Amino acid sequence: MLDTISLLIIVPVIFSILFVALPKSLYKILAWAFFILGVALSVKLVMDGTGVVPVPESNFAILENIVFVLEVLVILFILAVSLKYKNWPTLGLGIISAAIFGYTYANVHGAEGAAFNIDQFSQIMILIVNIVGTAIILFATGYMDHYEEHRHLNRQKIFYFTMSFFLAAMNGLVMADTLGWLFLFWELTTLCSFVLISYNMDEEGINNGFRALALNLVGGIAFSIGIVLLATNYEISTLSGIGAYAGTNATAMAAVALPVALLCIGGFAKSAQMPFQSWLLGAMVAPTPVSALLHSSTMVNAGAFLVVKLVPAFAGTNLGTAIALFGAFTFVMTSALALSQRNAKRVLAYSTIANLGLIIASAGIGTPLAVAAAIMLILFHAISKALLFLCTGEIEHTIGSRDIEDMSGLINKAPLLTMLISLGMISMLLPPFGVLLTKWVTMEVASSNPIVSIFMILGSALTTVYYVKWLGTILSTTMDKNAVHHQKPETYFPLSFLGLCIVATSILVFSIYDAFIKPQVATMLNIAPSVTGAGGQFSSEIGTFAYALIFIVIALAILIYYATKNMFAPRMSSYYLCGENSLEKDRLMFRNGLCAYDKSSASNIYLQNVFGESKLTTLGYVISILLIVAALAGGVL
Amino acid sequence: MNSFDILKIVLVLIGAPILGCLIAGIDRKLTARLQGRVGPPLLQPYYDVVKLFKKDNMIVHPAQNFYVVIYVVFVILSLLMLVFGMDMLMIIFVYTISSVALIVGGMSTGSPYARVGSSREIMAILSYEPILILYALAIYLLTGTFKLSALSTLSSPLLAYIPLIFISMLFVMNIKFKKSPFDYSTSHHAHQELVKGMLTEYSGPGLGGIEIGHFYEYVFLLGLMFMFWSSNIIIGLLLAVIAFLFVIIMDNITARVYWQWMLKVSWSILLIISIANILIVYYFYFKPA
Amino acid sequence: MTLAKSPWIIHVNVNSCNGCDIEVVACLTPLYDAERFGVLNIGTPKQADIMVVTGSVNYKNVNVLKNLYNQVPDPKVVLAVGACASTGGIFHDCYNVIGGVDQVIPVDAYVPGCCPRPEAILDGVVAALSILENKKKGNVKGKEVKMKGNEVPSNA
Amino acid sequence: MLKNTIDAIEMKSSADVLKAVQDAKNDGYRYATMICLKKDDGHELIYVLDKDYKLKNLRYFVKPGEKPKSVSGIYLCALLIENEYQDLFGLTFEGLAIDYKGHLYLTPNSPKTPLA
Amino acid sequence: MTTVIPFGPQHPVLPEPVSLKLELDNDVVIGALPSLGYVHRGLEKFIDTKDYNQTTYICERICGICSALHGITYTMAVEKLFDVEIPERAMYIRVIVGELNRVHSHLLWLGLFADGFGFESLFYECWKYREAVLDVLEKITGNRVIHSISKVGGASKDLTKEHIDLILKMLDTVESQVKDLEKVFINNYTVKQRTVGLATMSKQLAYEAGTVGPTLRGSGVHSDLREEADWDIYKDLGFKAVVEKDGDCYSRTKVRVFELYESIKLIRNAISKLPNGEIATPIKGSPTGEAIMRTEQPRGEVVYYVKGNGTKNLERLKIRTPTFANIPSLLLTLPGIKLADVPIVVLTIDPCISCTER
Amino acid sequence: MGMLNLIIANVSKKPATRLYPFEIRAPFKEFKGRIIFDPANCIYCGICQKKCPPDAIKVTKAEKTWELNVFRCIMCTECVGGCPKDCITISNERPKTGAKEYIKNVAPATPK
Ligand code: SF4
Ligand code: SF4
Ligand code: SF4
Ligand code: SF4
Ligand code: SF4
Ligand code: SF4
Ligand code: SF4
Ligand code: SF4
Repeated sequence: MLDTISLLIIVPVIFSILFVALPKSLYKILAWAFFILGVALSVKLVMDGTGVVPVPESNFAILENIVFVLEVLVILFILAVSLKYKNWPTLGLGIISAAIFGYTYANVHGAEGAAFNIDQFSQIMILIVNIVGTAIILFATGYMDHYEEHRHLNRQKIFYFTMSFFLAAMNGLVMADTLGWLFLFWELTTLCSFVLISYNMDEEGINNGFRALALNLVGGIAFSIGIVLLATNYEISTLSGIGAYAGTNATAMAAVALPVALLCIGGFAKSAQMPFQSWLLGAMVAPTPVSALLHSSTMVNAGAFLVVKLVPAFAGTNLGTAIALFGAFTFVMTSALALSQRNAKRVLAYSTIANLGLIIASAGIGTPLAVAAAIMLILFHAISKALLFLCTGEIEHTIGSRDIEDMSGLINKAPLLTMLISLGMISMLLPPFGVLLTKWVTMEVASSNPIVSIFMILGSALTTVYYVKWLGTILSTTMDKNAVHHQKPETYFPLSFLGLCIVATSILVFSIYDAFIKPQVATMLNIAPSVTGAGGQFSSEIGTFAYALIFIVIALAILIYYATKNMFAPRMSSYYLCGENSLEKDRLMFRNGLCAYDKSSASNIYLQNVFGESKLTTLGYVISILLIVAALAGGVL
Repeated sequence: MNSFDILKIVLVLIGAPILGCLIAGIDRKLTARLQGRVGPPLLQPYYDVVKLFKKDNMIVHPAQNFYVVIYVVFVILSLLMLVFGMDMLMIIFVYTISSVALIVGGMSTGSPYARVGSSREIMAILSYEPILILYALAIYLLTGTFKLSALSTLSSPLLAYIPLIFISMLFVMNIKFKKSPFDYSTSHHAHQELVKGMLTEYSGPGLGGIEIGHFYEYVFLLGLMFMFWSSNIIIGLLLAVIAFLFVIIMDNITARVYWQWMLKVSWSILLIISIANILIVYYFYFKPA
Repeated sequence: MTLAKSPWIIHVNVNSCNGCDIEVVACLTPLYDAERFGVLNIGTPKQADIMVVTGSVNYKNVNVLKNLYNQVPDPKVVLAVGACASTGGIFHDCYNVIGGVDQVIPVDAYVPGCCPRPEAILDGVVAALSILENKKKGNVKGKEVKMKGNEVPSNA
Repeated sequence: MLKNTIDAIEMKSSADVLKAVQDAKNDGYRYATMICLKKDDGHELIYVLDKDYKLKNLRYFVKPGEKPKSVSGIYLCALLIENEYQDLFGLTFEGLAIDYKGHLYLTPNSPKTPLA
Repeated sequence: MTTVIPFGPQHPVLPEPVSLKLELDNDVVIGALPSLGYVHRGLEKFIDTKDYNQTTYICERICGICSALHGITYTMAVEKLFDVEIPERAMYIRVIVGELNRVHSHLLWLGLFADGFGFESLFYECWKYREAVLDVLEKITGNRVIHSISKVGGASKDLTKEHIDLILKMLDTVESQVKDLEKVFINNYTVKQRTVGLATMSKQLAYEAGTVGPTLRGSGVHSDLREEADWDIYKDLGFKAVVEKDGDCYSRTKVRVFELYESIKLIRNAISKLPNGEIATPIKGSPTGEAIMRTEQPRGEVVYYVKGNGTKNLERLKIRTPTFANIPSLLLTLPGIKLADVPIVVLTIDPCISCTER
Repeated sequence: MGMLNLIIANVSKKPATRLYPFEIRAPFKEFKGRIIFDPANCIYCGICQKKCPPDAIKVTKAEKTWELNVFRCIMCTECVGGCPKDCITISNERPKTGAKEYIKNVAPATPK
């Protein structure tokens, strides 16, 4: 199994070097190869089974040195760029990180070994990172030329290098068990994110990059303090060690609460939870594949991943409740914020934060079913969001805008693309798709805490609103057809592939649950959630999610539609425009008072003055910071 | 699934639209009487639907009738799930599919009136959906499961535990029946600034389908009210009748309000009293497993 | 007989002096209550069966009338209410008046009067019902009325 | 000769009209309407202003081809009647707040300037 | 991107064809361009072919709603040209029918207004009560809506004892019914939600925008032509103009509701003072000269300008109707309101497009 | 709660609706329904044509025809008062709804 693990880290690194070394014309071939390899490797890892894989003694020393060198390089890089761009906050944070690193190196004696821990959760993450991730890179080869052409850039080598390198770091992150190593991978992903956000090298990009860097450094500092505390006070140096230590009894849980809370704060920052959310929104200036890969389906999940992994250390404690509240609060707040956004990528960004909040909330609830829901949501959300982001990018290239309002009538301009993005949206808000299944599970399990469930209820209503608004807009008809058609296999294959994944995972949800999630929760919490999957229903003791029934009914509806379609011969007619249509010009044109023609149009309601960023953000900051303080206080007391 | 279940399904499939049609007919008749008129025959909604299916199928968007099918099918599904006492949360989600289908259907036509109407209907979701889910949550807190079939285990009827949610649900009925004061997204009498709102571009069979969907929906909605006293069929039905009368009387004594106003009221009053009710239930009746 | 049991009307005021309009509206009010016949003033042509036109046609509303006529799904009946709609009435030789409604779209029944009593309009609606049934039986489709063309200056 | 006429102040030029209207507005007059008559080859405009049920009329003769100045800058409500006379008499007012260009009532198909 | 929708000409809330191109942002109007001409017939040209007597019937059909007052104003203008005094009884008949006309017009408006904010049952209620007024008018004049009460030289129909009893009986019921309606229009929570503070025009603005009638009086301007010298009969009847200060839709509604009582009072007083005598003086010859006649119609001041040249046909007839004066104010009040309020705001000026465009 | 009282009063009372066409109120005698032409005394002087505002009457003296376009008539009764021979009267009956109607009288000149 160790081979597979090393390959999963080494292959992306090799590809990143290949991308730099080989000319642009070969990128497509490279990307296809990468995709196939990624799928193969991740499947291989799943086949290999689970278990903790220690790094052999012989290699440990040299690897540990590599890790040390890399960490120093990371810190130097941060210091260097912040000096170069005179970004003092980042510089300050970099210096603090360096100090902590120095302190750790000097005072905490090094571990004797390192290990990778391959559990079912890691397997899922590996599948996401390597299948969805390489699909996104494949998409990028069909996307970046156009992107750069419009912006007069020529930095694709850096782009592909970073993207591939990021996959390596991400693979490491989800597999590593040793906290020190984990932290290195953690910081590496932060760096990749920084590089990619400032990809355009314009002022906005660089500023947003630094904001991301700074906020993640804050999280990183919390993380490293947590590691130091764990190592010095409890001699814990692995992630699984925390669970093992805390899982024993309530006093132990209380004891490790503070470092665990600190680790969680690191996770919150990475997952862009409420007081940190601004970096993820800023990150939307990056090219869409970056948003799809780092900022929705993989890297930001690392935070939630960490929190879920820590569940054994806080399940059922006050800290857990605080985390649940915090996550649920972020969910409702960012959902409300998404309501007022017209920029599709910002909507998706907020939606991402909201869903991560939901994952964190479920983790905080900490019952077996809740943890199962959290893990499943990570999976389903990653696939749907990757699809949504990529489609948004493709739409942007098709119509030249990412404003939701400009997308009206997309179904006429790019039917296939519209179907795909609609599938993505529907999978985010309606049954029988996986995301809603997990949302349903979350709501059911959260029902024992009324505040959390009220937050979730409000949040999910808000989610429905902003997605339906968008969905309706793209499915509406308008007649102007100024769209650029490109139907490259590199773009449409990944899109269709992700769409298929959504449907397939949703249909196979119970098998996935049985194969991955159930054993994972069982190992983490020592009890498996009591869920049965008979008759295409996902049932627990508190309810039943009849997904198969809905799939059948959808099929039935489609059947009925086609059966009845020709019973009533349809006749196309003009629009009702109070009688003032002009049919010669455009079906939506009407004659105005000056005897000239105007085009009628409709835009959606955004409620900026209620749910606008300026109205809600401050409130969000205050409450979320209070909640974090409460979590910390709960951790100490 | 035994033969009794199949019988039940068939009964719902056939009985609900008849019942819904009668409800719509009584509504129109009663409204007319409240307005001092004689009003249409009781079976008028039936005549309307039959007529609509005989009309020319005029469309502006090839897919617009697809959404109608989705709407109807999922309204029926949610009704069936209600009848079989399935998971309440799930029922609400399934019901959401149907509402969304109608909204998207309206928007898909591209007519500016329909799109503005749909936007308003989206805002309506924001006002009623949380209350519906709170209703489900109350059921869970009381019975330990979301399954409606568990209501029979309660010692007192639901109404006794959640009277405030009942009040909120009355207003939800008002919103979902699309009656004044909440008939801003589409209305049965088209005297509103958006023509027929969401349904402006629907005609003939498409509209007929929507009407049939409405019939099922009426039964479903009143079924939700019935659940407040499901242990006693007579009183349960009485509650449904009260809700129905409430909707009609509200329709006749109020002007249409803005969706903004409704959002404000539902989030500031209805939601608050519902949440208060939930908290009461939580602290007094909820026994964690 | 179902078509005749559910006549939904769209009221189109083209060039009317309001006299006819308010009487059409009066038909719907409690005293006359046209809803007894299933009549609904539906407001959009797409859902209407009977087009009730009041007033004569002028150069600005001729397009409106044609568009609306084309948007009423078959089978449909046009009812011209009042002297103006029937023949142009007192305004028949005004410079901006083209004439009665039948100059532009096919009319199935006329209601006399200036303005007609609500009873007369109800008579018209009742007359329209049987026409509606016959049209369905005979599968009579309303012809698409073509626009005459450029109603707009070229510089617009 | 006409037996009974309405009292009206004769105006010499379009600019005078503008000034008189402005003065009237300052005096608290309300713009009631404007009347247009055919006279000789040109048109006669009677501006009707009202204050406390008393009318003040300004009479101005528009020579053929002359483009009178619009008072819609002073009284916005004048734009409707001025546009109407553009339609019906073929006059052209300068500086209209909203200029319907002869299409307030009439379309390109209707008879042109029917009252002229 | 904003929402751009055509609002009219054929639109369910607009009983008459007028069109507004509305530009909206988040459901709020940011621009409105009216489009007119859907009811333009060209009546001012009619006088070329019809004599001054026949023109009465045309003026009555400028609009079917305040048709009586159009006829009355026109005939009074022509009478000014002829310089004749008409019998006092005729004047009283004109006032009675004119005020009855106002009662039916205001009831009609209240109903349509209620329909404008989706209050269907209230709409029906108003129109139900209005039928009694129409029945009386039909008994007097022979027609429900277009009354033809006035002819040049006097009245065309006399009031009999039976008529007077009918009127008085009808007024009693209608007055109590209006009291019921008043409660709803003035107190109903949802009605107030929809009208209070909506499309407010200050006194100054309403005056300078040239508005007339209830629109102007709703903004606190004391202006009602029934107080003008041409109408000294109203002074005898104890007329008091109804003025409300707030300038919003609610106060415009109030003006109309209270004017109903005022009209009822005027009719009662006129009946009690109805003099005996002839109802018309014979008119000989042809009109010459020019004259302006103004009256207060239900919707406000109407201005008739007539010019005769010694033939049977007038030389120029110019009518400035109340809605014509009120429409420009929409350009000021529409921007900034919600889409849902557009019909209400349009309706509060009680628009009559057919008279605007003639 | 003004409206509530009103609607409750409405249900408790009989509906205001008159069930036309099953229940027909006799037309008022004052109602101006339709023009009745009695050719007996007509001298085809054409005064009625001249008086008629909408030009609904057409009279030719030479051929002795008198024609009324009922659907153009506005029931103004100018012709009734104008006819020197009182040939024209107005009845309180309405013209029929449906097809357009003309009253034509091509009178064979029956000398007395
Ligand atoms: S639209 Fe197509 S051709 Fe144009 S730049 Fe983009 S990829 Fe190239
Ligand atoms: S389509 Fe728009 S976003 Fe995409 S590259 Fe071109 S200009 Fe930029
Ligand atoms: S592939 Fe091209 S033609 Fe097909 S849907 Fe997409 S954009 Fe349209
Ligand atoms: S027929 Fe008479 S009442 Fe009807 S619109 Fe014409 S003029 Fe007016
Ligand atoms: S506003 Fe004009 S058209 Fe309307 S009723 Fe008054 S006078 Fe008649
Ligand atoms: S405002 Fe005009 S259209 Fe509306 S009811 Fe009054 S008269 Fe008729
Ligand atoms: S006025 Fe009398 S007599 Fe003369 S033509 Fe007419 S009907 Fe005959
Ligand atoms: S009643 Fe009037 S319109 Fe009718 S025919 Fe006689 S004059 Fe002509």
